[in-house]
Amino acid sequence: MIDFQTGLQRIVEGQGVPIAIAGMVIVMVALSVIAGSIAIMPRILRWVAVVLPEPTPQLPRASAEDEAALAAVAAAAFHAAHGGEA
Amino acid sequence: MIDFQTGLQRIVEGQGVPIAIAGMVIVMVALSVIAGSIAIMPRILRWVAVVLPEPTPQLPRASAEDEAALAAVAAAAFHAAHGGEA
Amino acid sequence: MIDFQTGLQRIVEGQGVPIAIAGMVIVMVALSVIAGSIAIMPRILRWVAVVLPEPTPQLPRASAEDEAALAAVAAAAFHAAHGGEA
Amino acid sequence: MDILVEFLGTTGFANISWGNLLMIAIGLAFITLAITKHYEPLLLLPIGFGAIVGNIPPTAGMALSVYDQGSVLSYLYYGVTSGIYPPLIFLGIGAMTDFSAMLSSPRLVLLGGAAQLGIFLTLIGALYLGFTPAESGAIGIIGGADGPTAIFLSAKLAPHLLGAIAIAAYSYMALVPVIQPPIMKLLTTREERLIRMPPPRVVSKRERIIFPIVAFIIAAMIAPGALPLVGMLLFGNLLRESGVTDRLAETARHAFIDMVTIILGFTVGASTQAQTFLTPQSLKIFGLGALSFAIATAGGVLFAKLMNLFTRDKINPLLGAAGVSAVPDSARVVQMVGHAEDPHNHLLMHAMAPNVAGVIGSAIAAGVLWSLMVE
Amino acid sequence: MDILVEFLGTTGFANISWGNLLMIAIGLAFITLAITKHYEPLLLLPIGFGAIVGNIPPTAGMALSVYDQGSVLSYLYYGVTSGIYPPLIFLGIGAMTDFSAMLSSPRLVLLGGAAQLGIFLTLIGALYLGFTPAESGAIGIIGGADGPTAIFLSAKLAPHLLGAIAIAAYSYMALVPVIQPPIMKLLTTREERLIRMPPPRVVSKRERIIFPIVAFIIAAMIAPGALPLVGMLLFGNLLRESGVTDRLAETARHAFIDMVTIILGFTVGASTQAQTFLTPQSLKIFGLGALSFAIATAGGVLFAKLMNLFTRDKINPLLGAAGVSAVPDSARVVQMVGHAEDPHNHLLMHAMAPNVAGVIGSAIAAGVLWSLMVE
Amino acid sequence: MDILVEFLGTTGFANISWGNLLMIAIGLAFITLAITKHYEPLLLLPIGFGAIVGNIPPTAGMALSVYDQGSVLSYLYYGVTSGIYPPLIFLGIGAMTDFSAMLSSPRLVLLGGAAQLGIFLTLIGALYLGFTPAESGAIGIIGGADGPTAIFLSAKLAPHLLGAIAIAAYSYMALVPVIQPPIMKLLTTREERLIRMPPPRVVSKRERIIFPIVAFIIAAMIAPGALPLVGMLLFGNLLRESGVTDRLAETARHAFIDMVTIILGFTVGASTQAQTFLTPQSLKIFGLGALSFAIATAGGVLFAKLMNLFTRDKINPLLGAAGVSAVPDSARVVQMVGHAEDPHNHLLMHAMAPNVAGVIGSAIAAGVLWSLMVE
Ligand code: NA
Ligand code: NA
Ligand code: NA
Repeated sequence: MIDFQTGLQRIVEGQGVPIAIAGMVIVMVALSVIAGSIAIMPRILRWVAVVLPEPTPQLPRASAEDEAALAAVAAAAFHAAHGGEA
Repeated sequence: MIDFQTGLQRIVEGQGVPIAIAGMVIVMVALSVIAGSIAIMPRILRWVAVVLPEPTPQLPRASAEDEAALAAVAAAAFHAAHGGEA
Repeated sequence: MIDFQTGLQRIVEGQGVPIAIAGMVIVMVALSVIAGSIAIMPRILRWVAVVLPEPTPQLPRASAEDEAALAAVAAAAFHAAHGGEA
Repeated sequence: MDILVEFLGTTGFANISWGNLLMIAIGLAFITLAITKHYEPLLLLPIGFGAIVGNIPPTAGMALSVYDQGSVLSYLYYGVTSGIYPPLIFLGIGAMTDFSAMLSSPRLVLLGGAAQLGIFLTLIGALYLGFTPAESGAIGIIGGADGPTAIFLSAKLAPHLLGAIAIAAYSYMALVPVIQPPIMKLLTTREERLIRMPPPRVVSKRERIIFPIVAFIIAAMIAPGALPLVGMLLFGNLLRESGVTDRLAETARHAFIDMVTIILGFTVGASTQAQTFLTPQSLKIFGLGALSFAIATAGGVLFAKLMNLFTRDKINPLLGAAGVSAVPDSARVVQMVGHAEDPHNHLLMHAMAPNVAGVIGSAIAAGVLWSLMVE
Repeated sequence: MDILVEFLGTTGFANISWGNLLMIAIGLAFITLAITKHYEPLLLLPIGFGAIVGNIPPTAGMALSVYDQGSVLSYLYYGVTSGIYPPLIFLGIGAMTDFSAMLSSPRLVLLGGAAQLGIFLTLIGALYLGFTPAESGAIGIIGGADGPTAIFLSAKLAPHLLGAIAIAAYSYMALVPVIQPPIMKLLTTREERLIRMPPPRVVSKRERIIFPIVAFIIAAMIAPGALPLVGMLLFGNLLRESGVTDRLAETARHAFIDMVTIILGFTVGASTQAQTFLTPQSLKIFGLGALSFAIATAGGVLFAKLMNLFTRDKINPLLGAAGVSAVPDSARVVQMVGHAEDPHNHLLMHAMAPNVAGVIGSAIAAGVLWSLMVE
Repeated sequence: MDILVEFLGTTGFANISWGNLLMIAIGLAFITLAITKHYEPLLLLPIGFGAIVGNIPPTAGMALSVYDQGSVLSYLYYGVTSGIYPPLIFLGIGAMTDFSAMLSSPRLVLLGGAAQLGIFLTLIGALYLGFTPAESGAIGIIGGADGPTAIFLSAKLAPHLLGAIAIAAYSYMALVPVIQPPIMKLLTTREERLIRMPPPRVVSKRERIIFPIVAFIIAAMIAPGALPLVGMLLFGNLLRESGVTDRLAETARHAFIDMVTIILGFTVGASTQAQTFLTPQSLKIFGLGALSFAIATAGGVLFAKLMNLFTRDKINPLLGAAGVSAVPDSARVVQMVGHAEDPHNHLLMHAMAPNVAGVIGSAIAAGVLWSLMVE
């Protein structure tokens, strides 16, 4: 068994309690700030929405790859239209 | 051309024949043990099946990711139900 | 501001103009050869086609993986046919 | 047939120990649990098979194990010891996770913080048992109930304990449905367990896009050590929510995370060689790990009760248990326990809020411990 | 609570600089442009988030940034500095790209060469501003309008400028719809812009299979330095066109390129620490980069007009602007400008020819610069 | 124009040798066979293109080839020389392979062992021709008819011969439909070829789950050197059969194996520089390789006939030819030859048993050779 005194001594030397308190404080502060930001976000966005309305769902400008695919499709369609063998 | 005597000499020095025999023996032993295990497995399983019946096809407990997806689906359904814009 | 004389001096020391000319020449030569190859390719292929006709669309010999899948499917079908529980 | 005799000396039979056999049995148990009980199968099964692989006895002169320089497994294991794999897994988790539940109930985020108590009290316990401060930090993180976070921090603070810490973390995550319910029932009254939560509010697309950016800046400014984990988690989430990077999010949450999961699970399993794994320290770590999950659960539940002293809209304190993360198992446990008390009380969606907050919370805790322990 | 005070010294708040804040703002701007304007979102969004990550102030003693040995980000960034990622991206691009348009109009290939003028004149400009020859080569390559090529060459010739060059290249690629139209209109008459191109001829499967092999041999024999980029691009294209390696092409253009894109964008963004990024040199590089895009556009357009002096079948000189590559944005710009003049003139398919030729052209230019600059 | 002259000295034209041209022609032949004959296209095509890439003559001072330190190709090739890629490919093969046929006919497993005779007799032949024992072991493994196994063992025992051994292995695997039938017909009577096999028995899900675990423990205990290959093969198979890790099996057999296959094939091809590849040794290796395939086929067929002397249920000796592995080509050859004799005799499913057993058999043989040859 571990000697109780030795164990306590190790906790003190390892700064166990201050580290634990500091750790919990930091974690709670960080999450509180995040929670606060989340809580006020809708209000800020409502205010922003007056200035800058939420973008209407528009078709995204196609990415490079989609375009290439599009070009490929167009090319394929073109081949088909010309009775090509490709 | 290779001198036949020299070639034989090299095989002897390289322990070619013992290695070949040992190699084939080990491969055959390993595969025989595997074959034997496969052969007796159904019998062992039949015996086990008495003690521990084959699990009936149940729906697997969803994995972390599936659950997250499920949560997302639930969230989406929730938004839709509330006429949300998301 | 950069002293104009110094700037020109640096271009000369860095061999800026010869590098630029050489670079453009090499790029244009390479692309011209590629363009030329593309341009004559149909003619070569027409000539080749007489000797070696374009392969008719045949089903590819399945790859290792497809075969394994096929074997799996066959096995599954076999199990089903025998009323197996697998 | 000297060759055969010589070869026999290299076979496993010549070198196997009782410890190896025990570890192989544990590996088989993990695989069995994964298949029959569906306990975290994506990790328990690779770890279980890896444990079998790692306990085939080594042969002198052949580089085979994760600890042998130049072996295939050592290369694959390098992503574990260097801490590369955990952030990549977080990238995929971020690309999978819908933070809507959390965005609609910000106060529940605090429960995901309170449950980190398990980490810090376990750290004190580990110091008490004679571990060094750095080792104690790594052991404490088991209470974060997050495998990648536990692996990341122990790779930094106590690489020699990585195997035991990772196995403990995943084992207890798999056992969450067993560990949590008694503690939850012990610390709550029936009235508390019957509390119903108001339906969450609708969260706009804009909020979901802005959240990962804002949350990252806050978390990383306060705890820079959390940067790799929190950064990748929220980067993955931005890929998911932006609406313009769907193909990247798709790859992050499928091929990418799967590849890393396969290799991470397999090599972590293979690192549990009996010779290095079966030590009194590992036993202590498993004991501390169990403790940490219990404390974390209690911390979350009790903090919810504490919050109820000060707010009018009462929180169902069962939700606190979801703060340990172990996503989504502990949220399911909350649903289950609440459901047992009142079949019409659906807590799952609400439990997702502290659940995902707990992931961020333990990543921040890991960052804090890293910065305090490293010289 | 000394621990808390000590910890405060490790937080971002203690160390943040105005430069970091500026870079974070730039990162936010990139993300906003990606989401609201759909400007190259697959790259701008990862780079933007990465820029935020990279400008969380560093903490002494913790390896976090791409420049800290042993950090997670440094391992991921190694694929950038070693030049591994760009060829892998080219592999995927090759597996996506249909070269049919180019095969049916070989003369348009030359426009993809002429647009490389932007590279070499910018090199002269960079020498003038005091950059070394190697640095000037790396800066010039911005005019190639190809992110992977720019990253590959600057990793070889001027690793210390890699971040600025990459950011400049991707920024201007995103801004192609803004930069090119005025130049195109300035250098062409309305009659020229109205020229219609004959429909492209049919390209056989055989031609499409043979092309990547032949083009690779020609390009690599003339400019061996282009081997990694051109080799992977055309290998990927052969996987696509062969008809017998569809599953490899599928993986190359999806999971593989996505994984590399995520990591490349994120780490390039994270390399833009204010301390190393906000220098007068970066400003000069951005100025030279804008110049290079303008010259490249002009080079392509003017060369088309030059060709028209010698051929009967007139080329619409707008097509020259597509030679800068920035696939497929500059081809779309050509379509747009032509369409504005005559709604029945569809130039997109024709513009793809110089567009993809420009990719090969700038890879060859990179190979040439590498072989001339490296000792 | 000194610059142009200087540059000309760096072009391929200045340095190309007849050997390079020959290797490029071989690369073209591989690609042609892959496309027109569908011979193992997933490997022959990448190897073929890689061979062209590797024989663009090197330029002094530029790190381009797989042998140049710091080159892109050298990084990608590192997965070959370190032996990482082969086990990852085996992971995917395991996740693809259905072992049911083998589980239902355990005695056919022995045919997959007998065919390994090709490995060990070829080893003797290689010693005779003057190769060192380690080199002879690596050359013998060609007879295993398994590309990843051949690459893995030659990376360990004879890295300088890796290219020739890998090319020989894949070439002969592609040529299995040409090499095997005459030998099979020569060694069997028409009566033997007409033997019909009883329908395989039903295999339960439990058997399929337990098999990879049991087989791994047996194989790795007897031949620890086989651990990386057999371990990954059967781990992949467990992912497939467990029923709870489908998403991991899916990624292992698609994105993961595809990515490794692309890079492995390409870099192995690129390692065939004429300067190191076109040697008398390579010619000898090709000769020994052809011999090994012939012996392996004969070994399997003759062992089946030997078994028939002792059993009542006769085995169709054609099945022995499938024991060389070369999955699934040699099984298809068995089906084809049997079918030619009797159109109603379907041997494919039965041939899968020795076929997959041969994969395990040659991995064990590789493990044995590694442990005997390495000091
Ligand atoms: Na947690
Ligand atoms: Na370009
Ligand atoms: Na084999």
